[in-house]
Amino acid sequence: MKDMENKDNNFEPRIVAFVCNWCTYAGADLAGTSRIKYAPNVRIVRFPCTGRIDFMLLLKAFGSGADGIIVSGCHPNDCHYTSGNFHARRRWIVFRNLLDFLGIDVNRITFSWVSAAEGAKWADIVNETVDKIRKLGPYTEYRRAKDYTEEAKQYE
Amino acid sequence: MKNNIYLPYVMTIDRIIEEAPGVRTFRLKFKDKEEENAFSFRAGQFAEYSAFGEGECTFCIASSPTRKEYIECTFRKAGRVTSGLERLEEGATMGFRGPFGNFFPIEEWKGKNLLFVAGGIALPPMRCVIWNILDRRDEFGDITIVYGAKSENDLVYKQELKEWGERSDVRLVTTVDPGGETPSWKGEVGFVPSILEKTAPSSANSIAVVCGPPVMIKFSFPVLEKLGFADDCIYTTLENRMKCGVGKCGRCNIGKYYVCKDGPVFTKKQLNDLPSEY
Amino acid sequence: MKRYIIEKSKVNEWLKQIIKSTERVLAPVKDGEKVYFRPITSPQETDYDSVTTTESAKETVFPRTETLFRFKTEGKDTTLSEVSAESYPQTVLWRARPCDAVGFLPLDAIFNWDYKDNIYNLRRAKLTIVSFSCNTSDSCCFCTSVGGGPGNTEGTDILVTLLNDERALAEVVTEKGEKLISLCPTLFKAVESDEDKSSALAKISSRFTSEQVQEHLKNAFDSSIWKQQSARCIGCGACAFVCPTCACFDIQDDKCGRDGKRIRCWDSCGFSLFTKHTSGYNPRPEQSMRWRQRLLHKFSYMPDRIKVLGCTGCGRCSRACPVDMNIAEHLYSIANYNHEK
Amino acid sequence: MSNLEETARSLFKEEKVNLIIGFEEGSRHPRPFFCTSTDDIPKLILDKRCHNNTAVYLTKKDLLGTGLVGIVATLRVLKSALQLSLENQINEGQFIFIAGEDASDVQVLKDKASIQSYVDAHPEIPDSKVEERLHHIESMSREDRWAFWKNELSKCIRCYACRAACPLCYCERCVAEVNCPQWIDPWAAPLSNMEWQVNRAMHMAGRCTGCGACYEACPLDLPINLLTKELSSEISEDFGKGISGNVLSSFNPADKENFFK
Repeated sequence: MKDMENKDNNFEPRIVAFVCNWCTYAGADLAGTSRIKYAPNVRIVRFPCTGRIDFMLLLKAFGSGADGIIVSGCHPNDCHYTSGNFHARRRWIVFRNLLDFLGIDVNRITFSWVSAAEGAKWADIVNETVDKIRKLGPYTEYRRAKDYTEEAKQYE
Repeated sequence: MKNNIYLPYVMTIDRIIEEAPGVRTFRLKFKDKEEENAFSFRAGQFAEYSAFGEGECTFCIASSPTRKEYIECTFRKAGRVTSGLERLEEGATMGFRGPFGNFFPIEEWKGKNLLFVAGGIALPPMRCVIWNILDRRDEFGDITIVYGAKSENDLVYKQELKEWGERSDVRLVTTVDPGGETPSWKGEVGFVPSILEKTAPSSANSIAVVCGPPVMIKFSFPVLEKLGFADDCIYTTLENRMKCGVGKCGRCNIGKYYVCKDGPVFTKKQLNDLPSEY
Repeated sequence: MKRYIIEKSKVNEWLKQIIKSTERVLAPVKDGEKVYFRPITSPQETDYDSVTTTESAKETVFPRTETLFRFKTEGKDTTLSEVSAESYPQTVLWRARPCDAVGFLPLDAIFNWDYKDNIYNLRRAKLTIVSFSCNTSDSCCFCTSVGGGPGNTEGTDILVTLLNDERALAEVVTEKGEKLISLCPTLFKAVESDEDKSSALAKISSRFTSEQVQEHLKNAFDSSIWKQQSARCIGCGACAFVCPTCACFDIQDDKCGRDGKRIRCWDSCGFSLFTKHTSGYNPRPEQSMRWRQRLLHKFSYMPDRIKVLGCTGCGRCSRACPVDMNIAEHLYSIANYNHEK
Repeated sequence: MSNLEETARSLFKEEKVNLIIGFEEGSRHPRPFFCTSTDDIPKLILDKRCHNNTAVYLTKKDLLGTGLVGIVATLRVLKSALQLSLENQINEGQFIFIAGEDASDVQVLKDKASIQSYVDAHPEIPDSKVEERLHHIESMSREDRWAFWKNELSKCIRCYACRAACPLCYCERCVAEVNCPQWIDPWAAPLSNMEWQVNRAMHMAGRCTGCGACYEACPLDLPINLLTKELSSEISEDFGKGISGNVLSSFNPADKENFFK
């Protein structure tokens, strides 16, 4: 963890992907079985549906060391549960606005629709995200806010 | 006592016993031998147990102070910390801070008859006293234990109940709530206060100790009164929420008393003078 | 007690020396409409005009969030480590008010009445308080009703009173205070005679006495006044958190991977969850009971048990309350209420 | 049209209310007042200084008792009451609203429709100070916005006055107090304070009536009303002006975004 904090060439971004079981997870699986190579920086967390992905999970991921986040699910109208991704889309529209207003870097979060057939798109999304985060550097700014006020003051 | 009153002893879980659904007993041993040798406690005292990363919670010490080589605690999985404790396996380490609070004045009870009334998960604080007294059996008079739980399966310390039941010098009455019995159940069926009334132990030269959920205590007190127990001969333990255990955090404050310092053991006479915030 | 005179224009020079020689100097600093005790690096940052800071000075010894110890798990094993005593900074609290200084006495009592809280004591030992007498007050101040006053020296290390535009009186109460004087011995001139500082003090009339309140609270537990007073209370923790003597806390674990800290953070008896059991049973289920606990604890239980009143009359709770639960007003009505009815 | 005192008197006498929640003169500004008998009626006041959103008491069952309750209602109280009614937290007929901005001129509203038309007839003048601050923050760079909020929220002492003062924060168990799992760390630290405010704002999305009670309650004057305000304006921009209710529990297949890949 510590060695990743340096903003030098050795920085390997840590990406957490929150994906739905039915589309993006299957898409990522397809990318694997089709032997499409993509950046190994991503840890995939599978959910039954994008509608289940609580916004707090994103904040917790950043707080626990993620430098970038991918949220991905079924294309609109393709949700296994009919409307989970519509609910999710609304939530992300509102949430993204709020984060941006708070000055949290929304460029570190990639939102995408990846279907079970889009293995190549998944690989592209991951590669693009990793490249982008590599340029942005580690998200220490956010993690530093974890310190208690008193301790934080002593560091300054 | 340690210099930092919030720093726990690190304990190793030596044995885990499944008592009832969701209820476990941990047998704990000190990781540090020196700490073990310096440690002592008295029946009725409690401690703060912690699952590192989840937090601390309060239960009594369930083993007898006469058994020096280990400490036992019994808990039901209910909240965050107890869930964290439940995930621990034998050989794992956990925190232990104590002993705190006052204790049952067992020395004053010498030569007297003792009545123990307990419900559900509240047998552990009593078990500590019972073993303490059974280990010095000839110093005390008759011993009667009335213990009840929701169902047969919910009774804790089943092995020990059997052992106590087989002893000729202990009168054990176990009961389960109506509907909690199985066809093979040989004990009583009914709530603890009514079974206590039916058991009708003598109040002459006797001490009663009552532990259980607030509602059981509430209905047991009048029964004891009817049986002739004086208020200063009825003991109970209060279960107020605690965090620090050392009279600082303010949670267990009732009137000018702190349950963690002045309790958890109170006589009914003392409770009569306390604001009813327990 | 030793008394010195310092020229008013030289006070900043003295403060400069204190800043130079101390790890951390906390002084009131204006931030928008509010004033906070903050670390300062130059005397000019200090705000001398405010009656009190928005928050109390208790955070110097009892921070809102602090580490009790750290733990590290490896496999099934756990090792614990304590925070080193050196990490608590040597601190001077500059331009506290007499009510800030006297507020440390109840804290001392709470953290030491039985078990000794060493973390608190380490911080406390490293704290020197320089308070300034009040020349102004506001409608929420009631220190004189609870045994304090605008020129009270109790609990402080040095009390500075600005006598007039030229001279200030420094009353040095403790050894710690004497050390600060010795930083700039040339600035101070010892005075033998009693300096009359009363004309430089704010006039705060006493509305009741703490004895009156205590007497009335003896039989007030079942009084109807609690429900009446607390009806508008919305159950937040603002009063407790800005209070200089409220010391109730929570203990929590902050874990990140295999490492973690056990911390303590402020809590309030006004929150409904404060006493709630895991089973759902709550000995204090209603807001009126929690309001009663707050007042009884400060004005009855604490004096009974640890021989110190849990209120300094600083009035912060009244200023912070969103629904104007004015504590002085409530105490006044308690002192004039017939609880028998 | 009548004055407050007469109206209150007639409510006690003719409508048999047991309680009127209103305002009285306080020690520094008017404060909520529970008027339980005609003897207390002279204490009731109503004017521009009556800021508290007393709709917060409408969901406190132990305070209200079983009888009919009257409430002196400023515009913000009425708006909150409408939202509470939309969320099925209060019933029509449970309360009698004494609507008005000044004690000399109040009217009695009993049903939802009349409250709605009263609110429609009294459009709120946008608070220019709030708008100004919003624009100011929006115009900052992302880094400056982060620094601004980190600085503001690191002051937060987690007294939850914002939650307690909000009429729409009526949950019996708040997410801040759920500890299995512990979404929001309960101690005060810049990040956990921010997490708390993010949760508050998200749970208010589309529900906030913009009364500003959270900001007014905050003992440290943290501009937390800007968070919900910002969301409200974004929501009406994104999902249409007329949208009401909890935006996040509904959806429209035609919702537009521009950031999904």
